Amino acid sequence: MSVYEDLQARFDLPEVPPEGEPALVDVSRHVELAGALKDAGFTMYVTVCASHFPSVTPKVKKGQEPLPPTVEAWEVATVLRRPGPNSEAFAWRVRVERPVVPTLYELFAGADWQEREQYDLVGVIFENHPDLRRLMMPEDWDGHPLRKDYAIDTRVAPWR
Amino acid sequence: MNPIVHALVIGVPLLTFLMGGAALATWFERRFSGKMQTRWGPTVVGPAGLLQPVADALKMMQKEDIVPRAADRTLFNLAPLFPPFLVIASAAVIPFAATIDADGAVKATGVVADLDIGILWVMALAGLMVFPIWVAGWAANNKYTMLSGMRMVAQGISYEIPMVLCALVPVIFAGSLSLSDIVAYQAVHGWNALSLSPSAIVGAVAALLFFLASLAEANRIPFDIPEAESELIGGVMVEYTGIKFGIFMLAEYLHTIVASALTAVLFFGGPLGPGPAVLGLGWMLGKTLVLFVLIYWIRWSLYRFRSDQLMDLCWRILVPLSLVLVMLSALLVAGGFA
Amino acid sequence: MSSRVGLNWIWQSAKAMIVTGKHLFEPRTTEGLRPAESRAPRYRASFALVHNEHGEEACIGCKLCEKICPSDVITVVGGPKELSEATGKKRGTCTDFVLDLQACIICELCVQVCPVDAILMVREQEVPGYSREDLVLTMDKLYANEHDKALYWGSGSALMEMQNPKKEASS
Amino acid sequence: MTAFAVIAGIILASGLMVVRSENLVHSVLWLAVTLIATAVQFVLLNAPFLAGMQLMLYTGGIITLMLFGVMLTIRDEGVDIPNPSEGHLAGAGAALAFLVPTLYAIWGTPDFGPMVDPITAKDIGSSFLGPQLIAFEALSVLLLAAMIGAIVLVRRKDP
Amino acid sequence: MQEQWVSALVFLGLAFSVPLSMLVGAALVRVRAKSNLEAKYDTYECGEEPDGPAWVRFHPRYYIVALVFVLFDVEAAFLFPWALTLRELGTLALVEMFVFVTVLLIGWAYALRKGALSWQ
Amino acid sequence: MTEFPPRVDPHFDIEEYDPEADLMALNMGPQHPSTHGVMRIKLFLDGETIVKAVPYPGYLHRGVEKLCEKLTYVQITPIFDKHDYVAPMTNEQAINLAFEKLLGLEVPLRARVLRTILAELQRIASHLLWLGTFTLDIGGTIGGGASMMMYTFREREMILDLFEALTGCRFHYNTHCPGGNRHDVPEGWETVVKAVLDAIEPRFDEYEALCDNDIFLVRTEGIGVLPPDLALELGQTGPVLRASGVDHDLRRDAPYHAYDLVDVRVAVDDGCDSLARYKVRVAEMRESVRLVRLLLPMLPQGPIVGSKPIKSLIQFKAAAGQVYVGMETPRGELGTYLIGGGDQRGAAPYRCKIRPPSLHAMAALPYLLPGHFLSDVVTVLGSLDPIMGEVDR
Repeated sequence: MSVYEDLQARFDLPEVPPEGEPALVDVSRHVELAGALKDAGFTMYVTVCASHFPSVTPKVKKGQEPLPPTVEAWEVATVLRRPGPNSEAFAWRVRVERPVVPTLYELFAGADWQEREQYDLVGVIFENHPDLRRLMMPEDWDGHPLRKDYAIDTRVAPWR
Repeated sequence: MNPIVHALVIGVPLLTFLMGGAALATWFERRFSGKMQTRWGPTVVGPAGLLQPVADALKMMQKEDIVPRAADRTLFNLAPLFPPFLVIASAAVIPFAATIDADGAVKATGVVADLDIGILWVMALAGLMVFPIWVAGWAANNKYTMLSGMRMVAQGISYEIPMVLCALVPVIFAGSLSLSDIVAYQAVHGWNALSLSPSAIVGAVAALLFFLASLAEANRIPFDIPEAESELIGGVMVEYTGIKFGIFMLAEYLHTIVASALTAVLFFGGPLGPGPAVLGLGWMLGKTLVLFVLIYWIRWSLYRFRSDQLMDLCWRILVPLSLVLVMLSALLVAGGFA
Repeated sequence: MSSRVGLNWIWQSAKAMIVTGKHLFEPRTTEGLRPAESRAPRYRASFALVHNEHGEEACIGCKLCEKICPSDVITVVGGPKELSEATGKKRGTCTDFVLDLQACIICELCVQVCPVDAILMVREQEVPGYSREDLVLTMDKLYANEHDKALYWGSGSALMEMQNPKKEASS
Repeated sequence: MTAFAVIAGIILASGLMVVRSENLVHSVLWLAVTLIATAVQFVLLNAPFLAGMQLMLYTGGIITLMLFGVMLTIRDEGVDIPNPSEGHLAGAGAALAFLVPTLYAIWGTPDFGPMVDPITAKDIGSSFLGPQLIAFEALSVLLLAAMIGAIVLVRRKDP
Repeated sequence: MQEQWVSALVFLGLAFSVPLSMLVGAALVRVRAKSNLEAKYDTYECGEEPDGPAWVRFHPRYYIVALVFVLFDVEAAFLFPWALTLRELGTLALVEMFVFVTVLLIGWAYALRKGALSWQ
Repeated sequence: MTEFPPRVDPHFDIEEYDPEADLMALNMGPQHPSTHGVMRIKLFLDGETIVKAVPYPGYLHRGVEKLCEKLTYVQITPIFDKHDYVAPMTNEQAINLAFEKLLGLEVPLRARVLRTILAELQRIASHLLWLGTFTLDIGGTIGGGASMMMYTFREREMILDLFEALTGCRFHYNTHCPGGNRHDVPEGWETVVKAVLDAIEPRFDEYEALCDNDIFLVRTEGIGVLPPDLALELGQTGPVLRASGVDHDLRRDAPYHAYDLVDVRVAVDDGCDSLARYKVRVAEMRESVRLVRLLLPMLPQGPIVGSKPIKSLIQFKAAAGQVYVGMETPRGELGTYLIGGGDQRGAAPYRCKIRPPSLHAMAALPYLLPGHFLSDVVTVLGSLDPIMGEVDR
């Protein structure tokens, strides 16, 4: 039985993951899933990717009812890997409407810097992280640059 | 001869030799390392880049003098005066030429001041050498210079022990502290480190250790921990600009020349060699040159130790080994082998 | 675990010194700034705007290169459509073309997309200048480069052909 | 005699600066000047070996020890904080109290006349291995004790 | 005797004139900045503001090394006169010095065992 | 099984350290000769022993991930040359692998084999530069280290010449595009490659002669010990992971390009220290030479681009989808987490998260440095081989 099948029952994962697309997991099971994967041999912490989905009002075609704007959301995708021959990566993501996600630091020490980076750039707060400071940007920087609503002043290069 | 005239007649050429040698040493090092690394080195200024040291000196003279705000101004400005002074001064007792007396005995000459405590003079001045450098490091009030200065003193004093002890070996053989007496002894009994007598084995090992210890005193790779630029950036010279920085560099290059000359005198017969005594100066310069090239060859081939390994090597191996050498040479003398 | 320093490093050092000593007698490999002739034929360094086979300025001001440039260094001002004397057809023109070499990353994408092979790369680097303006390639400089500097092998269509070769007997 | 007086003046002046300096490191460096000047004095007194020893042991060794001692003891504030000497009167009194017996001893010593033969290292060696042998060997034990004591005292407690 | 020392003293003066003349010469020809930025006189710490003073308390191991050095230096000081008298006194000097050195080597071994000389 | 020291707590409160000791807070970097770029490590020193090390990356942050959201798939490849400026070739390949998976593009075999050869050549070049700078850190810029650096750079130049002959550039090639390569092999290139390999291979023995030295051994052995479990947790990949005794290499374990055609011998060392990392990298260089020799005759005829050649800004479009693709670059697994459907009507990624192996390597510093000396900082840092352009992006 593959790891995916084993976890599918426990974590309500979709039947077959869409091609390459990581499964969506409820945020309450986030840490649990990571722990289960670690026990199943996925001991290498590969990456975490937070992304921001701002609230957008869908375009309305003529004759259709105006749709309500989408809810602002954050997705945090985590990738783990089983090292060794026939290595396999496992990715899943959690979707939250408030940018708060539990940290994986207790399980994977490498989450320390990776989550700091995501906090810095996207502004997702990782709960119980021991040292959630900015990693890339200066400490007094305003805002989180990778948010979609982060304003970029101009496209003109400063030396022009 | 009037001692003042004597000092000037020999001292001024010696000084010229040392300064010119140090200037050439910078050129030589860059050409030599360039050749070793399959690149060119300086080629632009003068024929084969020979005027590069002059250009460097002029450049350093022109640079603005910056004293950091936090520094101890007086000591910061005074410290560069001493390293070259001490190095040059220690060359005062080194004989550079030889003559043959009326009774056929070889006598070393070409020495500014043939003190009877010659070796002690060199060792004492070498021991003082660490202070200006420490003061430079302390006065800059910079963490890197401070660490470098502390390392410098720790290394300098540690390696002074094996250096002094190894210098004792020719002293024991010759029964005199004067360098010209040591040369005279070698004229009779063969070179301390290179002859057929049994004492040469002890002498050779002592020469090796002495050479290593002088490398350490001169802060050359593999012992250039105080100046380890990959971690401490520029050693004690971090905050120095212009000619003050240049003076420290000058002292380093002078140190290699003096160390080679001293090793040549103590262990390799100094101005002795086949041929008439007139050639003594040539022999001395030749031996110095060989040792000098060796220093640079070592420098561009080896990596550097870490500070703790440096101390470890000194205290765990070099100090007891040199003590054993001293005892062995004493045994040889008492047994009539030397 | 950690080994300690012994005296045997003296012998090992001799070995290292033999290696460095050997290099004393090897030829020196460092060269000065390499002339373009010794460079590979594909070497690319700077840009030129060229004339087409009819002797007209080849650029038609279509702004494809301006759009694809990842670092936004190209500014094209398109001109009015003119009647070409050679072919007798209407074609676009370009009134101004500025390429700011300071931020250029020499990615070749502008050459790749040019439909009329108007922009090419040259195999000689621009001479460093004293002001920022010296490295801004204006239209004049770009057309001067066509004659002053050695053009490289490729053009938009040459690159296309390399990437999409005529059907051959595939193995 | 002139040289002697000049050097003596340097010794006194630098000795005073040792006490007067508000910076510990400066004090130590002034002390180094004092010790070097003393070495020159030994040369003038025809004892070059002692001069060499003075340079090697005192200036080379003891000053290092003191510098490291200073670097070991100063606290966060650094050494640039003024550290003026206190109790000038008491100090002067103590110095005087030391001066009186010294002067007495100097006057009580018979005049040897001018020194002609320099004291060579050889003389010192023969006297060590001859008449002063017991003291010499006892010295080695003293050095041993000093080393062990220093190591025991200075070592930071094992965590 | 004294003559040699006079020569040495003259040479000391010569030696001292070298760095002195370099400093003085540089002071005459060097560039002086017209305007001064405050930052130029900052202490260098890799481009960051220095965090805490450089003059801090140092580790005692430096002190131990200095102490051991002084002891060995004293020993070397005694070895010098001994080395000169060795030829005259012969075996007696040898034995006496062996005792002296052995006692010191015990101290060295003690220092080594206690780790006073290792940097760790 | 070797005993490893207990894991260091990177968030150790410095106030709790021995109050008797005076700690010196020393900034190493950003302007420092051996931090491999602009990085700052704040060190708390007790004497010369490091008690705590706090790295501050970000001095070279150029916002590439934000840039990727604005640029299209066509434009991103040349931008990606710039983060790992030591191994740009593999960077391009890594991002294009992700694009191809997201866009569903097929890569023809010729391009795959060519990419494999380029990746292996780039690995040699990158490791050569690493060896030069590593020994430079240990041996000094004025010393034996510099000699070694000159030698390795000489050989690296040969490989860059090969790249120049192929792509026209020595550094920032832009030779890959989604679905294949842009430059085909010039005539006679294979023979030149063979000649260069023949010239380089005997040099490895020379490097080993220079490094087979007690000074090098004591400087590296037992320095920066990274236990395998910690290495995995921290996400170490590449030579750093393999030097910690984990037998993992994506080239063999999850083949991409044409690695399934050859048998990759993975170099593993149980030493876990800086010396092991040196050994693994030298072994990898030899292995890469072997692989290139194997692959050169395998280069088939055929097209080098699967899709149509680039002709427009918005040639490739993906409406949605999320993929993660990792690739073994000289420094380890360079992964890309890509979300499709961004600007320009889907021609730009919505979010492009780059997983730089160097950032993970840097994250190991707070674990590796405490307990070592100041001099070991450069050894440990050098052995991890971080490229700051890649760390900060």
